[in-house]
Amino acid sequence: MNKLVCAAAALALTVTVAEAATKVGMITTLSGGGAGLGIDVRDGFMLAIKQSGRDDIEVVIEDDQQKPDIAVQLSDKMIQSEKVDVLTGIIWSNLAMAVVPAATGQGVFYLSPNAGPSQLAGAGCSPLYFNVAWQNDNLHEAAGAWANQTGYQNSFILAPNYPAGKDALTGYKRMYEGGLAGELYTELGQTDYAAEIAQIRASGADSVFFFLPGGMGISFLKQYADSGVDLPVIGPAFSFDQGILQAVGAAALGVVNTSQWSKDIDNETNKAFVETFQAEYGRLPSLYASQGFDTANLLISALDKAEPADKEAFQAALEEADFSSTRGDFEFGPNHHPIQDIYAREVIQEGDVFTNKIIGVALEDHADAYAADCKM
Amino acid sequence: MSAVLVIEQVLNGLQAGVMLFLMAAGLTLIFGVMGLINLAHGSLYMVGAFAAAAVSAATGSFLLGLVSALAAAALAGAVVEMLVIRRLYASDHLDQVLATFALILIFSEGTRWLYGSFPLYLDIPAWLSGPTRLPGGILYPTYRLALIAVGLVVALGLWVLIERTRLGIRIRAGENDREMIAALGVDISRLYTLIFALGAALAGLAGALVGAIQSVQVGMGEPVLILAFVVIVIGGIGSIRGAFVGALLVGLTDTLGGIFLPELFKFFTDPATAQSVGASLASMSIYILMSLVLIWRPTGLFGARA
Amino acid sequence: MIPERFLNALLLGGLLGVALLADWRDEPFTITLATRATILAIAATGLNLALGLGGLVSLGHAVFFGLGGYAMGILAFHAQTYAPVELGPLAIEGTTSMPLIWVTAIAVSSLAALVIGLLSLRTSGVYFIMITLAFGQMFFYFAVSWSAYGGEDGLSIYVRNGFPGLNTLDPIQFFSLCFVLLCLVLVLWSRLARSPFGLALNAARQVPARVETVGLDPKRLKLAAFVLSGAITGLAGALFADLNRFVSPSMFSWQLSGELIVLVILGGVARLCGPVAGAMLFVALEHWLGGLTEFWHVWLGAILLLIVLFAKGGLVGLLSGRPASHD
Amino acid sequence: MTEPILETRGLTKRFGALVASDGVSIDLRPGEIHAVIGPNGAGKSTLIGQICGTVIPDEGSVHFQGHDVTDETVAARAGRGLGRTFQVSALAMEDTVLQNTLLGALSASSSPWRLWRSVLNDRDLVARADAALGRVGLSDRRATRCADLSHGQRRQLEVAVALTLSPRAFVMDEPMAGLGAEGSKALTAFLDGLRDKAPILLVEHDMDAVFALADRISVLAEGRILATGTVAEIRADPEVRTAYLGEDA
Repeated sequence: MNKLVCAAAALALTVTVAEAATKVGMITTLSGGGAGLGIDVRDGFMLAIKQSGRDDIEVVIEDDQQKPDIAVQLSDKMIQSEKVDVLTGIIWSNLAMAVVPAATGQGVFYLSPNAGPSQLAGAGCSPLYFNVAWQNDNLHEAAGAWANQTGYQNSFILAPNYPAGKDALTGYKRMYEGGLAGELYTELGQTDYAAEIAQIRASGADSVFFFLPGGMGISFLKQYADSGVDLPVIGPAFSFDQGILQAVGAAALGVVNTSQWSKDIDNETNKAFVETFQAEYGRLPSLYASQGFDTANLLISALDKAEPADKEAFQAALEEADFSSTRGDFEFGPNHHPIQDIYAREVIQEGDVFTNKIIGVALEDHADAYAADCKM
Repeated sequence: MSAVLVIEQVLNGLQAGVMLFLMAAGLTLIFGVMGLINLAHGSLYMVGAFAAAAVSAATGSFLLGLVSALAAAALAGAVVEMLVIRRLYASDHLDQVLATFALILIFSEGTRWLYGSFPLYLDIPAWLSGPTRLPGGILYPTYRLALIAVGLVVALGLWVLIERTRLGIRIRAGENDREMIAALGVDISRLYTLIFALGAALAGLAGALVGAIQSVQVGMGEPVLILAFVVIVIGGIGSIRGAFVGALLVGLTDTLGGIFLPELFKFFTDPATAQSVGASLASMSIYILMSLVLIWRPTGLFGARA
Repeated sequence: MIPERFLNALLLGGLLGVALLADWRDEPFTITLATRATILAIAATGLNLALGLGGLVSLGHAVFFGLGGYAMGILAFHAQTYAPVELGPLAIEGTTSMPLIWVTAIAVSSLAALVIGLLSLRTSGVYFIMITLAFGQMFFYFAVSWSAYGGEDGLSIYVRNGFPGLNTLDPIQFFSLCFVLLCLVLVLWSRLARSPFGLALNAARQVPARVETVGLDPKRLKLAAFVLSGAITGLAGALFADLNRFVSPSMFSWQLSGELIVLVILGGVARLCGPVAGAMLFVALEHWLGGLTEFWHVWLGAILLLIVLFAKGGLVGLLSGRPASHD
Repeated sequence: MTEPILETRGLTKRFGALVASDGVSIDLRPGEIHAVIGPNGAGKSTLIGQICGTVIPDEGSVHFQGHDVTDETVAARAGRGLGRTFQVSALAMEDTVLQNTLLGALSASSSPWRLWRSVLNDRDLVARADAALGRVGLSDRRATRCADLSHGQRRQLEVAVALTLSPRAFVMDEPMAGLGAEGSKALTAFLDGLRDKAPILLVEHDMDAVFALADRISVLAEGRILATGTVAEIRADPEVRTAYLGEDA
């Protein structure tokens, strides 16, 4: 795609843009146990739309109940009945795998505010699919890199026994150069980690890496803090996110986690985002909220240049990523996945509130490992 | 694998078992006396955890939280019994399954309506935090030891209640013969409400106790509910003793299976495969245990012979 | 009050009418909803055979639904990747032909139903409910950790499988296919209910001792019903996977087993069109309430509760004015 | 003496400390009605259970038409022509009288594994069921739901279902129970005519019926056979009078 075509397309479209409203379909999780993540993405997204002051963007929001079949049904509805131009919102990789290939196959753009399964970054990539958050492995890779920087030699690593869990451990090991004291797969949805903690205690490890999203992470951290095992812990941001950090409480203090976003990233966009989000919703924004916010701003930046109906032009506009991200520098790699810095954060207490503070950069301008497999 | 690790894992299994027993005892009592399958028992567990978290956060006292968990779950149980459950005693299991399934939906989404979608904070009190050194040099979390103690005390209390008190006599009579107990002049509907509230309170207590080391969130009751059903089915429905044995069996199988199965498979295959296959088999282990028990004894270990 | 025979015609006609109207008004999503209701009705009719006629409260019917789904997923996946399914010395080519997939789904789920039924029928009552639940959980956890076919993530099939002479990607054509299958399954169900087998099964549900003393084995009758039931639910699973072009372990989840029971009771246990009514109502509620409020589960729960407490015999019982034929 | 159709040899069954059957040997010969009487708890139900296959004896054996059927299932014994009626009616209450009768007919005449053809379209089957209903006098109620029948009619239906099997021997568990005087009389007359078709092992409390019908009587007490003999012999037996009739010798 060259600049000339792009400019021509943009010119051609200025004629029709006046009355054509863009329809965005958001399929996200708003009920059940995982609703917190979807609500954050939605709120971040809608905040950006509101701030843009644009009234030509219509967002249709539906609850997928964290069920793949419902998500597929909703995407069919949005594509066939609502005739949306752009889809977004899915939180979970398995739901994304159910929806995205079919959606892009039907010629609809998909902007992912959270899930980044490896298939969609590699062989299954699509020109219409953009990931605004991360490829699933990224934060785990950063954790591995940070472990090297800190000088850990003997990590104990654990994750749930499902594909994202396996990806997590693979991601960590991809960057991590030390030895492994142990490697465990736990049951999905497990709530008691006493047995695993006992194994960690007995393993002689010098550090622990874990990926346990949602309630699993809360349980693990509380039990770990109480166990008397005091090895340093490192994990991806998902278990230390603003939404659930309050439920973990003091048990999380001092834990290092890797994230592409933090509320103390020093740039104007981020400062304004944190402030306005708090003013609008009365709570601190989370990682997911920032991803929703960035996704909406990317969309708006592309809409300024092209119409989704002109697929090539719109794709080019999205590829430029010409928006100011809460993360600072942001650009897309050849497979439409972010190239970005990933930070190491530490959990701290500010008054009554538990939150994160950046302590360093784990990986700079990091892209994912699958880009080479992507042929678009 | 050292002896210390094995002992620690056995303690973990025990602790998981006694907490399961608190859930299963109420469930089996309600089934034994009223003949009711209560799928909403997990919701009462959740109610207990949420009440404890809310009150602990407001007052700063864990014990007050526990008391309010008991009270809130008992109250919720009594109200649900009077509004809905008592209309189901005469129905068949199918209607009970559907009605209490509907109650799960109402409880879960209702709680989310009240408390939002984010997990609540509930932590163990300072005086129970940290590990204790056991004989043999085993470091074990004090709170988990306390859980084991509480579970055993409640089990003993239940035994005394049922074997030694007037209420217990009525409960046992109710299990055997409803008409006889009505003939004795006992107000049967009050007795049923009481038993249901008792079962609910036990579930609420379990929710609050376990909530302190896990995540207090909507939907937390359902996995426990399934486990509790596995427990009472293994033990024999209606039998408190069966629930106790079943709970310990399930607790130990679940804990030890997760640890030893992958180790076992390492003798046969490479570590990665062993880890993965072992973990899969471990998550199926209690269900395999349950079907084996039922195939061997179709009414559970201590169930009445059909 | 409406005679049940007329009500059945009304229900099926209504379902067909909704889809045709939606096609005429170019609302493909409504057709998708109608297709979903149709497929769920097939699955629930399968369950209604075990549950309604045989009195077998299975909280594990998601096993067959899931097996049907995975039969489709695995065959289509191998067709997609041009690698045969390796079964020891045997190598089976993948396929995208619906009839072949259906046959496989039916075969696999009947086989599973035979084994599960043989073991589970040693128990009865609540124990039966729970042992079927246990089998469901085993399949669920197995599917979650079976990474060859996506594990928890599931399997996406990018193109709907084909049926000779039809364009299955056209919503109304796929709907028609499912609708015809539903009608066939309903005919089968009603023939079964009136056949000697149905008579014996019905008696085996009510008085097993009597059935034995006339020289029949009630367990064998129930087992046969369970296998047939599993086969039908398995077929529905294959269709459901094709509707979504996706399979995942959630098709094995106990919630899905619960939902199937809900469909049957909602519509009316042991009524020919009970599952159809149940599925239509359920899909409509899910869609309509879901659009109204984020907390729609509360209202769904309340409606279910009211139906159990005050409308014995389900929707069909309520409308036909004939209370529960049995409970 | 003709060969017995049904015979038990030394049946013994213990439930814990209780000996419910203590070496019970009893036989049923062609053409006779053999009544078994005894006080409550004497072990009559356990005996019937062992004969029909619902209770497995600890010792002893059951022979039917010359075959040792001790290890056979209820269904297998029924298949050999052992017709049973229940003390508490075991009928499909939601179904009609005809449907209940058809159940017996279909297992006797054809396979229950026919899945497609409507049972009501099978003329042979329906004729067979109707014949049985006719014999017990229930023809006019064939479309009535079983739950709506009177107690006496249910007893008649029990017999009708057994009849459809064309059994080689009947085992009847208190068929007169709960019938009024009229009903008992009618059923007594009916059973009287039935013995030529197949002999009946009759467990019954109604002494008028027993004395009117029985060719032989066995008295069961505490699991043991006290005496077996004709009506007159039993009436005269002092041991029986003490143990069962509660009279002073």
